[in-house]
Amino acid sequence: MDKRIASTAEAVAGIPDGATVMIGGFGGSGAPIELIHAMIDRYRATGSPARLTVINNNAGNGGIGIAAMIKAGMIAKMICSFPRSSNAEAFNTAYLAGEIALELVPQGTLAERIRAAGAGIPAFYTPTSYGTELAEGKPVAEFDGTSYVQERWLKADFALVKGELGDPMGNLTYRLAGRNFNPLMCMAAATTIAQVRQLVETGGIEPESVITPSIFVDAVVEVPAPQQEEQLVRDGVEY
Amino acid sequence: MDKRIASTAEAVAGIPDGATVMIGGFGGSGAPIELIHAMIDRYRATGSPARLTVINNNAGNGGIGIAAMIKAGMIAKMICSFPRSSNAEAFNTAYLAGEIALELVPQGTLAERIRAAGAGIPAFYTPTSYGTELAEGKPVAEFDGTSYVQERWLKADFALVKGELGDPMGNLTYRLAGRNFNPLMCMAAATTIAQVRQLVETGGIEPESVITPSIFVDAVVEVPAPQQEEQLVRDGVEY
Amino acid sequence: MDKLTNAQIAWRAAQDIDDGAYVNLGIGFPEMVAQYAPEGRTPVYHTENGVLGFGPAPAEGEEDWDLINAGKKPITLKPGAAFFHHADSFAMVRGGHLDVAILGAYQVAQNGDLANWRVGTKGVPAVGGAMDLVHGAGRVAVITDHVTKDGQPKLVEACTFPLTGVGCVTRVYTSLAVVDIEDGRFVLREKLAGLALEDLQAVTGARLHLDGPVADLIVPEAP
Amino acid sequence: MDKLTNAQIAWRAAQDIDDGAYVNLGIGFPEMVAQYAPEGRTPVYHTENGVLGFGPAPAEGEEDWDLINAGKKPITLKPGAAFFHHADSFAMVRGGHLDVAILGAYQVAQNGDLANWRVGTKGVPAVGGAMDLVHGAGRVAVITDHVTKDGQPKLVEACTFPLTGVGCVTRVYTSLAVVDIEDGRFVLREKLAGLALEDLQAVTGARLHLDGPVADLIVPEAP
Repeated sequence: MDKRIASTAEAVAGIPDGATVMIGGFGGSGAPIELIHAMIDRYRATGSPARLTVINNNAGNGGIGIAAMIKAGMIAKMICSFPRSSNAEAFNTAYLAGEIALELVPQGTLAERIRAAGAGIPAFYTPTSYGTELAEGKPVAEFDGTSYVQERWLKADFALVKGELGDPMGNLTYRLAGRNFNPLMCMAAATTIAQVRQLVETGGIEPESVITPSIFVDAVVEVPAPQQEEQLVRDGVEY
Repeated sequence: MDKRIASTAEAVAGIPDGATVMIGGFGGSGAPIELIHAMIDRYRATGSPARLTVINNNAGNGGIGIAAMIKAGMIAKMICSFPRSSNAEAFNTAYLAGEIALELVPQGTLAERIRAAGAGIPAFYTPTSYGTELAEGKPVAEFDGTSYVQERWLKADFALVKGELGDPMGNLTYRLAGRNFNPLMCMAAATTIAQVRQLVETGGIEPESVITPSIFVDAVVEVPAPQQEEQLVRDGVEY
Repeated sequence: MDKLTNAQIAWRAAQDIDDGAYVNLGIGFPEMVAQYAPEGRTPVYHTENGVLGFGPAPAEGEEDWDLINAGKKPITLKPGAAFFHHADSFAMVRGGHLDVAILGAYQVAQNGDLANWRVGTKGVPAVGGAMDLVHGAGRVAVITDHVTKDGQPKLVEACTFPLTGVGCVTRVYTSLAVVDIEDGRFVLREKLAGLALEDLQAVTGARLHLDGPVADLIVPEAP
Repeated sequence: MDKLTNAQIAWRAAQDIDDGAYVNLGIGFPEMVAQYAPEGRTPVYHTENGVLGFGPAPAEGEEDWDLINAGKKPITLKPGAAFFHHADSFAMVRGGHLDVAILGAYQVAQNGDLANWRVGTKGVPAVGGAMDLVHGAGRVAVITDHVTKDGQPKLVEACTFPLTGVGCVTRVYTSLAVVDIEDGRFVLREKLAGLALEDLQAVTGARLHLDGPVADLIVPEAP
């Protein structure tokens, strides 16, 4: 079995207009910048993929990554927990102009909804957001005297994630706190595309050290010297 | 912070009569035999802990471990997925004599209920068992045209688990397929007691290699040459 | 009546498993399917207790009892294997990540209902992962003798034994035939060459429908 | 009116954190609490993005942007640290594993309701982990100025800003007092020595109840 793909361009070539795309990372840590930029390149060249729904904790920073997707006009809707940040002008501008929709989800609920999708759990109850405006319209139930909100799984057509090591079967590890949403998104998407800093041979990752088992991954592309979103933002880079 | 305990006897000294105790392992892999036997020793010496509810995938084998607890008369109820096996005479005898209660839970549901307890999720929906006798009396709901059964979290007072490496803070790793229910049970019990083959210094487990973070563990006891349940059963050992 | 051996049934089921497919084989008879993966195809086997990518049993005396499958039998690892905990393992099952699950059966109904965990109400009940495995996999196939030891049909209009899952089975490989389940009906795809349709129907507990030609069910003599 | 500095409020909150406690400090002002852990106590800090056991920011130029906290600030690791994914991270929060969460507030109501994520309906809403962090921890404490910049009470009968969570706060450390929330009431535990009860009540939006003696709120001049 060989899930290796030669280039980021090839890896994202099958994402259609209107797709729902999960993008891993928390801020810049674990963000698959090169896969995102390959999508932008394709959009500039072909007009696709357009009208995307993007799921990420944030909504982009500065002029690169998801922010650059927003500026390019590729995103119709963001599902995230924290679209506001010091350099989130791209989202802010588009949102306040009514050009982009927002589904705001508490961070832990976002993680759990994604995990639920991966685990075949269509709905679950959480204390989070009970009694707040983010629970409006959602079913509520009481268990053992406490009230909880029912939340639904959150699936995607594609997940783009950033790993540290990957093998041809699709086993992945992550670097430091770059893990964050990445392993969950691998589980929740119909097609998961991983960029990894290093492709090792099959068997090159200890079975006890695998964080994302190969069953959750469909394509692996090596990006040996990945860019770091935070550094690009600080350097004022516009993609 | 130092969660080290000097002996298995001391580690299990605080488990009261009537407690609900999760015991890790799947068959013999990852089974904390020495902690179980320490509980039996204490029961023989003091009459406690008695009337336990025990949660494990199985219900003991041969004459050691959980089977020996059953023979000793310590267990009032088993919650498990597969109490029947080639050497499960202890449970079979007690069950057919009406001396022990059984809550039978599908294996994946058992794992998910334990995880839900650890994650603060009081209830969730699963396709598993829908339309079967194991779903009788449980709420049913339809999502996207498919029917699901509502299951509740499963908590415990204590969890006894078997790790490979442990550090004084309580970080754990597991050996091979000995992982199984152990990391989940660490999350779901009020007090988690881990036996580990080797206690290393704090920092001796790579942060990326930790499987159970210390927050889920309350006590760690080193058992340098742990017995293997399967071998004991094959050797016909009676504890 | 001529019929296939268990090895031949397992062989036939193995022919439908693609290279690189993620597969769970139920405890017992279904485990046999792994022996017959066609040349050049390398399925990846999943076991409920948290291993992906395991291989056959080790040589006697080389067992490591922390390295077992859901049947508690010792296994080995193939390159690219991974360990994970039980919740992640059943996420793979329930979450639709497996391509194929192959299970045994007491009865399969024409609507896809499966009964394979319990034949009555006596003794000690034990379910294991049976009720989970019937949900989520891309295909849930059954391998089974066509009839019970005393000649009763195992393919039935409605299960009389306690159910494992509702409407979950998509294909049945029996000792006499290959039958798909579509729109609440048994659709006959293959049958033994020497077996007349009416004789097959006679040992089947529900109507066998035809949808195009019925192929001969051809297997090696001793796979 | 004399009042504590933010550093002094953070110092006071830090005195109630036990050695070995697992603690989440909200982004911003609450992060300051970590600077004042008493000698001999080593709390273990949790951050939502999947790190347990992190230490202070690295020296300038030594940042690794894959090693950040929930505020996206660079951090360092202490011995015994662990990484995990976001679902496990919020299992720690929601599942009751944290001993203490210390958060900021726009308003705290006498029944423990907290408003700290949004002051109105304008602009871009952003919630992050705020609504999760108010559930599960053994104690959910707030640190805050006693009043808003324009002198309005932040301790109120009922929140007027959008809620973060219902009945979740157990203690409030303010620039003037330490107040517990018990049975739907504010119970005054400590106040600045020179501050008259009626003056404190005057800047508090709900009745302050007494339950035993009120201690002096004593903090170092420059902690």
